[in-house]
Amino acid sequence: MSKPAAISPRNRLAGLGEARHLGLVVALVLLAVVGLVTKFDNFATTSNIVSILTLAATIGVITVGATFVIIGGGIDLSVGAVMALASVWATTLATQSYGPWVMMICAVLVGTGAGLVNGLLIAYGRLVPFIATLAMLVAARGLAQRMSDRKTQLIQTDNSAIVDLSTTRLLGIPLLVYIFALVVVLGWVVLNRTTFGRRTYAVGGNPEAARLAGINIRRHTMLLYALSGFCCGIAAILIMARTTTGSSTHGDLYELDAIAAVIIGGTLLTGGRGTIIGSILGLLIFTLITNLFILNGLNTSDQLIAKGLIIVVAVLLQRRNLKERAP
Amino acid sequence: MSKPAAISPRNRLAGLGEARHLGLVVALVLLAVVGLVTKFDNFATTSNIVSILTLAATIGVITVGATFVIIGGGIDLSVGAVMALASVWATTLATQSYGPWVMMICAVLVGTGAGLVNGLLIAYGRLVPFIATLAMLVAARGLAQRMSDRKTQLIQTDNSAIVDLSTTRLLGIPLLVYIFALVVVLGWVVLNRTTFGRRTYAVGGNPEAARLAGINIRRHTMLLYALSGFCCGIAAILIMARTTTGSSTHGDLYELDAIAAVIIGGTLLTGGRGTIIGSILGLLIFTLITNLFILNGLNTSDQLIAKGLIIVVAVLLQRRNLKERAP
Amino acid sequence: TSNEPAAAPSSAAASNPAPAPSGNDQPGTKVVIGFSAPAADHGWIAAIAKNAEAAAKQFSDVEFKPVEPTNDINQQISAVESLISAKVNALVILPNDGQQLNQVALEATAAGIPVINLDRIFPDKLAYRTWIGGDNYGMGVAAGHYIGKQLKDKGVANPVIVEIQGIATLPLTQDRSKGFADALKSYGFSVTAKQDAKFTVETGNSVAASLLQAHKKIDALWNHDDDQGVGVLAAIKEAGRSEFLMVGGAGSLNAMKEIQSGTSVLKATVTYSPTMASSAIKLARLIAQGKGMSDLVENQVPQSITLASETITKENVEKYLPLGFES
Amino acid sequence: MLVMRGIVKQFPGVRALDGVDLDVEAGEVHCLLGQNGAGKSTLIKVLAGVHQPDEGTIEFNGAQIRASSPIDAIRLGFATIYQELDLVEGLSVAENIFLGHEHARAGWMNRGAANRAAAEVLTRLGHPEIRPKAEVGRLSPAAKQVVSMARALSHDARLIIMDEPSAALAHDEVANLFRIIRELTAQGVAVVYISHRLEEIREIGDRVTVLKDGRTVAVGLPARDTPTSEIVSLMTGRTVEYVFPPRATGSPGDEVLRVEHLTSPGAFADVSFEVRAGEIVGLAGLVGSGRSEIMEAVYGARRATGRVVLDGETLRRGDVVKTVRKGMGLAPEERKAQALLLDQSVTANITLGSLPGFATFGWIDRARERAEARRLVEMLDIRPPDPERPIKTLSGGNQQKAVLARWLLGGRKLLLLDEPTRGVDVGARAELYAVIRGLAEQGIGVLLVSSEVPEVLGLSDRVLVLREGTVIHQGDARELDEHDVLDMIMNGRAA
Ligand SMILES: Nc1ncnc2c1ncn2[C@@H]1O[C@H](COP(=O)(O)OP(=O)(O)OP(=O)(O)O)[C@@H](O)[C@H]1O
Ligand SMILES: Nc1ncnc2c1ncn2[C@@H]1O[C@H](COP(=O)(O)OP(=O)(O)OP(=O)(O)O)[C@@H](O)[C@H]1O
Ligand SMILES: [Mg+2]
Ligand SMILES: [Mg+2]
Repeated sequence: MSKPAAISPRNRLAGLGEARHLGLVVALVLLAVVGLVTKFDNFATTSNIVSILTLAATIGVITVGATFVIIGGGIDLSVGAVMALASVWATTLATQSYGPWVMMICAVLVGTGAGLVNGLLIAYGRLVPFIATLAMLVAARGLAQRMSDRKTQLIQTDNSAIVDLSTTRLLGIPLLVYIFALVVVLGWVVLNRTTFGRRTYAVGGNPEAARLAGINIRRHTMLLYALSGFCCGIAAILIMARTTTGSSTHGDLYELDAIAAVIIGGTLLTGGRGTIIGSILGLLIFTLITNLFILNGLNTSDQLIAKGLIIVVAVLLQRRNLKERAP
Repeated sequence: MSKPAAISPRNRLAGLGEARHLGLVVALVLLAVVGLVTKFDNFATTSNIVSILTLAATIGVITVGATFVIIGGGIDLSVGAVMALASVWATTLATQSYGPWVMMICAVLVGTGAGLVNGLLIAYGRLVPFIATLAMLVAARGLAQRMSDRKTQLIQTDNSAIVDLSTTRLLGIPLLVYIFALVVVLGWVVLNRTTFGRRTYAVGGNPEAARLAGINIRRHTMLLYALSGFCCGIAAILIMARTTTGSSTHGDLYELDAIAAVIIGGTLLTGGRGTIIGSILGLLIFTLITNLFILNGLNTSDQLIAKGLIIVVAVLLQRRNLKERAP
Repeated sequence: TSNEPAAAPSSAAASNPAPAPSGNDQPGTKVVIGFSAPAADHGWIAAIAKNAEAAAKQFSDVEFKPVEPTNDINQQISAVESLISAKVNALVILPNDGQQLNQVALEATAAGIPVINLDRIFPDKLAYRTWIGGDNYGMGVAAGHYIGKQLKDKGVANPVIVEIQGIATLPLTQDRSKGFADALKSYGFSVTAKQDAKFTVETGNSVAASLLQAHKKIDALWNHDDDQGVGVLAAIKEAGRSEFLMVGGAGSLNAMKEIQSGTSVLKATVTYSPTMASSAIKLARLIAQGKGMSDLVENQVPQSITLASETITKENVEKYLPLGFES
Repeated sequence: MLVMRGIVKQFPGVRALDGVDLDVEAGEVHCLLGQNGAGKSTLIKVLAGVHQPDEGTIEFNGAQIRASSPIDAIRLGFATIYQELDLVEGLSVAENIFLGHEHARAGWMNRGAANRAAAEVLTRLGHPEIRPKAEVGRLSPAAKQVVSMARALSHDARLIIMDEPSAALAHDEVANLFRIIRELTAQGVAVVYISHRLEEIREIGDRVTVLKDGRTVAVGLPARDTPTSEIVSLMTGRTVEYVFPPRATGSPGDEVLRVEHLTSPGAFADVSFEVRAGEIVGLAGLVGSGRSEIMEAVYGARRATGRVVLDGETLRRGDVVKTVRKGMGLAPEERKAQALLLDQSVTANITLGSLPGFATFGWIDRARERAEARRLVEMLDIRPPDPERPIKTLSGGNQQKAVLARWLLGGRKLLLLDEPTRGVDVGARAELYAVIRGLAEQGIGVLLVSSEVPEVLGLSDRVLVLREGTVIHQGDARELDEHDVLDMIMNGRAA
């Protein structure tokens, strides 16, 4: 098993340039070249790049949380459903009557709360993360449907401040892309520069060793899920801004996308290893593929087939690269 | 982590009575009691029980394969899509012209073939199982859509022998339930009484140790995915029998259901531990829940909320039971 | 486009009868029509996509520009954004959810691109130039009237009426159910039980199987969608039930053949024809070229066009067969 | 300073501790002795807050204490080096050392300070070459052991517990460790020291407590003066001659293994030797000299160039499956990571290497399998003698025996034993020596690695001395003594 250094600090600083991310970067560049060749006029425009980032933002924020959970040895299947629940709760008429700030706080609180419940069930109720968060997925979707009466809830004009996150631009870039960037940077800092982050690796890599070293692994595990829920809350704000609605259908299958991005980014499902940068690169690959398909107007079946192949090739590229570096 | 012996033969023989399955059995019994209390006339009928088993059969067969893969330390996300592809391939006009036997063989071959590709990518291409089978999921759905031109392909009257599997009854039970039972029994025997099964535990529990003990872990891993694909092929036959069609939409989200059943049945996602009986009990719990909801006319939102709660309670029951038995 | 040469579906060809000698079909200025719809994992939606493409192909002055169909709101927004930045002359949008895509449709209109809203409606009239779609409420009413009348004629008192819906979170499902209930009310009847499926054969099959267990005697069953209807019919056959009459929805070829046979429980279906996509493309072309509808007096295309839902029975099925779409 | 009274700890089906007493005084090295499975590790885990005792009291500096978690124990000033290496492979050396008590302000890590402090501790341990930034997963077992020790030292501990710290260490490393222990005790720190090597106890220990079957059988014996025979009979309840079985008298048989010019860049170069049927060949060398790598390469588990011939047949490189089928077996160095299926029964672990022998067309004859497993459990005296127990509930030494048992099945021609006696107690060791010699007498070739030079010399017929990946001496074991070998290893001078 030739695995690269996960934590050598020089590597970490280098970030994008790291060996284990090189494959992903190469895959991204290749995709970009394909984009340039096939649709030069549309692909290389600022507006298209902004559009890719905007598309990536919602899932991106969730992916940051998912990276923490997975490095910590867990898994969170409930992310999409929790985001939906947060968006619905924040857009009920009752909440909307308090204005945009309360709505945003509400979304974040609901997300964090649901994450906390996951965390309690897993850390103290000792449920397997897969099952606990699956139950949360199901229950949160049900609750969201019940709250919204299965209707899409529009954000009222008084609260259009939220929508402004997606329409207001700073230097040509919508605010929500900045929020995405901020979450990524914060996530990176917490993971790499704080005791919380380093302990996350320990809890995921060798929980017994972490416990023997005096780390409260239960509390830490609980916090990881709360963090993931918190990210879902932020994502709920972004999806509300983007769609101007709260709905129980938001975030369908986000869990698969987020986990796939994390894994393709080199984080092990077994925990203890991984990076935020890898996850975000993985996510961008997926988003870029979709964007290219949109631009080229491929039909869905071919798209799916191509997507499958691209995923395999991207990962093989990454693996090959790793192998050469660390025989 | 106080868990009981995974393979102590005495335990294994006891099967249902085992400590670690007791929680699941208790949960099943509780659900049955709820069914009897709320809908006595409808629930306790033979036809309803047969109906539950029929509904469980398709996913059940897939769950057997998934149990092998997960005990072997892997994961197979492509099961639903591979089943869909097999059902579509078997119901193209070209295949149908050769009659029902060829159709069935076709379904099994397509399933096994797709599983083999998964296995090759994972064992020899060294892709992470999550990614390889995710790519297969996407690609197989795409291929199924392309082949069927997104249409539902009806089984023609000449080939109604396949449909007979669901309509012909032996002792009041449709043939497809017998097929399900047969697959479960065979799966149990292979897992518990053969070198293949024993090696599966070894490969999943400690691949390095298995390798140094002279087990060809790559070949074994490949075979595990082929086996899972084979099960998907069988499942395709069952779904064709039940719906009288092949379609690219079949088996949507089966991967989640199958994995959830396996995990709730006590198999570890990290591999090396688990039982077929647990998986099937887990699956029956899920099927029973849905059946009860529909009998009682609950709406979907409430169903979802209740389902989340029941999952948590079932698992807590199981855990508590373990704890009492093995402190 | 890179699409395979579409084997022009018979339905589309039939729905576009020889150009009326009105001059409207004479080549005019060249226009680019963008098209965005949900993922074609369903016969009806697939027919929509195919009809749109086939309609566009008939005109030498139309460049058809479809984007990746998707079931993710976020991605559909991006897709439409990409069409806006590609500066198409007109946009035909079948949104996953009208409310959630309202914002981006507004953007398109603001950018001077006329939006032809297909079927699922945008709440904001500013968001589109013309709406064309089916009458979901009317569809429910048609089904309700047919069933009401049949049961009344048979003199059934307190009938057991069962409803199998499509995806519960779609507004169209809620409209259909409301129409159904309202029409039944006029006969003094009400719906005994309803459950939602997911527009697929398989979900139709399992929901129906359980519903048949829940109700030992049924008088009438309305299934919202003929795609899932294939599965519903298979379940009915498997259970060997025939004591009730069934009504379908949408008007697939398969359903019509069942009706025609006269031996099936399926006695009627209420249309919701995907031919509306062909009309939408035609309208888009006219609007982009500044033409009106030559059969009408007005110089411009009307603001909204609602298709009537017709009831197909054994008596009139011949007439509708050419319009049926393959599910 | 520390007084434990009547400690009882029950595991399902086992009473691991059955009323143990322990007194430790400040500034002393208190040795804990006992056979495999006597309860030593369990006792210190109770002390470290890992296990909660079912009965009994613990007093520390006169006050009754209760460590309900490792955190509590650390706060009380107890630092522990556990028997099984418990490090986080994905983290760096420095991060491992300070895990749980990081150099941080409000959660923000001061990585510079941590790295400096780690370098300091490592230097103190005599290992300045281990970089604080290196990833622990890539270190050799010996280096990991050093990191474990560094972690214990990084705490300001008043009591340091060491569970077989020397098991993964070679001779000079142990000397280093002892220097540190002396420094600590001079400062009044108490050390609880567990080892199966009696000569170490003699050298470093002050007093000895002996455990047998979960009970204290002797308290506070003077470590230096108590006769070996007395200690051994206390531990085992009988007298064991700590001697090696006599070598075979006849001349060795045909060549079983020939290794030619085996080279693996960075690990070893141009290694050639042969092993004959009935012969035990020992590899001696420092930790890191590439002995394990040579074994892995011979076994086909590691890439290398050169030729490996087993019984006249050249083996394809990198094909473990074929190698095993041809009759080789390897008992690897890190049993937990490389050999054990922790969740599985002792039986399943024993038969893993020879499953086809128990099966017809893949169908396992379970009665025969169980009978064989039971035979081996009895033969090697694996305790508790229940072949159906999950192997993870066995003590370290008993697990090691099960790993050996795996290769006693299936008619092996050549066995590669990497540190076969690591963590095995005195009594069992003698038995194992006899078993290994017995195997050789049946005509099996044995290649042996041990970090204990007397063991290599005493057990082998022929010895290869390695230094930095090259063979610097090959010869009859009887012609060498410990001093010669150490001299060669240290100075690279051939005798
Ligand atoms: N978690 C556990 N569950 C069940 N039994 C256990 C567990 N841990 C230890 N035991 C049992 O407790 C007894 C004492 O084990 P312990 O590890 O303390 O022995 P030890 O003296 O350290 O032996 P060694 O010298 O081999 O390391 C053994 O019989 C062992 O099988
Ligand atoms: N996975 C690895 N990656 C990088 N270097 C390694 C790896 N494994 C071993 N090494 C290096 O190879 C050399 C030999 O390793 P090792 O300590 O196993 O030798 P040894 O002679 O078997 O010693 P021991 O007595 O510990 O068995 C050391 O320098 C070690 O650091
Ligand atoms: Mg021990
Ligand atoms: Mg070694």
